[in-house]
Amino acid sequence: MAYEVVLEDFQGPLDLLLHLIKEKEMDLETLEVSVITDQYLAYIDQMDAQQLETMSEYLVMAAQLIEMKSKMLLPAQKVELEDDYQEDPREQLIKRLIEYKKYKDVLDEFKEKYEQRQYIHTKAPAFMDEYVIDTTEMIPDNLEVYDLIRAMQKMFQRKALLAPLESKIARVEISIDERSDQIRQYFRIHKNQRVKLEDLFEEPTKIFFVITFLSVLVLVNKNELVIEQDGNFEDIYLKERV
Amino acid sequence: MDKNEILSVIEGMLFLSGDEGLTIKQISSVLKLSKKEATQYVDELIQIENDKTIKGFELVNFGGVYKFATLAKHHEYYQRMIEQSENTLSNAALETLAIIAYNQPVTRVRIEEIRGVGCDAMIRKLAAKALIKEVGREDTPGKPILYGVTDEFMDAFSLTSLDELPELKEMKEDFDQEDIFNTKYTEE
Amino acid sequence: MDKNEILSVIEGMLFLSGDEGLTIKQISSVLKLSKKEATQYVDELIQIENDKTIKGFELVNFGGVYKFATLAKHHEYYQRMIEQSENTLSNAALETLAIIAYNQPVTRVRIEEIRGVGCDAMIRKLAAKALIKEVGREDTPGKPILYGVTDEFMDAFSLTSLDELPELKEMKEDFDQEDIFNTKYTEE
Repeated sequence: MAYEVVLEDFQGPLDLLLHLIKEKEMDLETLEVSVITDQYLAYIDQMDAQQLETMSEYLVMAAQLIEMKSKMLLPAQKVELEDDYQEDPREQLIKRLIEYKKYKDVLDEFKEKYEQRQYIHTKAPAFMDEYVIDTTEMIPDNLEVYDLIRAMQKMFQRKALLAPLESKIARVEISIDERSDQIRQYFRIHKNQRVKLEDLFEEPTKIFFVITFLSVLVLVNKNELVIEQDGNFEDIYLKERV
Repeated sequence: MDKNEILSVIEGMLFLSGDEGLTIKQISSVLKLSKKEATQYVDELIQIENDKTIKGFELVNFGGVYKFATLAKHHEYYQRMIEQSENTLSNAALETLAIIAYNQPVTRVRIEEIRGVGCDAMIRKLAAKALIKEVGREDTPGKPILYGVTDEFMDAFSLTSLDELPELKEMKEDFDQEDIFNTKYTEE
Repeated sequence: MDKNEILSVIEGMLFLSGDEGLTIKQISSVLKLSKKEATQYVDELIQIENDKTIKGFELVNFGGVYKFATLAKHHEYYQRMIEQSENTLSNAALETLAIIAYNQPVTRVRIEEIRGVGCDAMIRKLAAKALIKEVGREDTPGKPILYGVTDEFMDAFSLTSLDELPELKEMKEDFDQEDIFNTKYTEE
């Protein structure tokens, strides 16, 4: 159980250490290695042995802590002597924790900026391939792989943007027979009414336009519908032949 | 929501829909308005956009599809904008290149399917730059041309192998917790 | 061409360019203006777009790239028309990104040092998401790759410049000095 907790809650051994220090209400700078080490090991203990492979970083830190703890048990004199020449491992760890905490502290603000951005949207660039007249053989010399990746990411975003609209604009292949039936149904609802031709073209896809137009011609041809126009360039109306 | 807010949201929706545009039906369904109300708002918006002092684009109605479109009189600048980008590759060009690199050998139709737009001019342009080339014909009716990337492409992007491109899976995946666990600690 | 025309053309250009956006350099070269003039016009346009009564979108600047974007307050309506590809960044991803943003150019080893965990998979993933990229090689044995954040990063975090990143609280690292020990690790 605890293993899951550790992995989900912590981003690594430093994160876990910061958590323990906070939990013990310890000063980061006067870190009591022995206390923290015991706590840390208690956490590690609860981890699932099968997952230990993925826990290597936690184990390395555990080893360092144990080493530190044991060193601190040595006579103080010796520690002092070493101090003159090399950094106390404890201070080194504290330094790392302080540095790590610096980033940890801004993370919420960082995350908020990211989340805020999710609420504003941009549109895909206008389709301007038609303007492309350039046929030079020059290849730009400032290209990087990043450019390709970025273009792909933009495309994925664009696809996400268009997907719902596209699905609303039913892409189903509709036959003239089916569309004719829909139009008959439409006139059953609008009995004895004159209906503007354009009202039938409710889905703005080319295929839908074509199928609808052909269906109207078929229905007129079968004498089911009549086309009316009050004058040149006036609206075109359809109505059922009675 | 007051009228100005409704008009603002409609403006934003039309903006987002870009080249695709929106029908009255779509607008009314998002804003939960009747078609009649939606039509009135859109008509008013057309008027407002039309009366702007600074007008880079206007609201047009093509066969029941409303969309913003730039003005014909500014055409030369937009033309120039595209031309200016010739010493870099446009996003559309890069996108097409990436699709070819990931899917080669690939037909134009397949590329268009993925991009969702026609690519005829773009493919000619990329071929002229020798970034892509014909690598064969597909064994299907019509024997469509298959395209692939060239050595010049590899050179231009400093690639020694296409394996250096990130996996498509990685590009699409979300950073969900689950995945992080599987990848974070599995180091070399 | 009078000022309103120039502003109109800039508006149209920005509209066409969509999420790719435009830099001052691109705008100035299309309109044959100096960069300074172009900046003034763009600033003025930002003001004008900002003051509109009907405002479905506004002009933003992410990392020096200008683009139109809708307003956060209308988000719920747009959500109904676009598929919300719930973009979430895991804490691990955020942490890695933050370290790169504050330290760039930076090697993987340095990032791992700070985080205390391996970051190979995470770095590949962030690169595949176009949020970071290779920006060079460090001049040390092994010539390790240096990473930096991208335009996409600036956009993803709505940053005009890296100066807008939250300030890191500097703690003195000299432990021989007494006063260091006063700072307590407490929850904010």
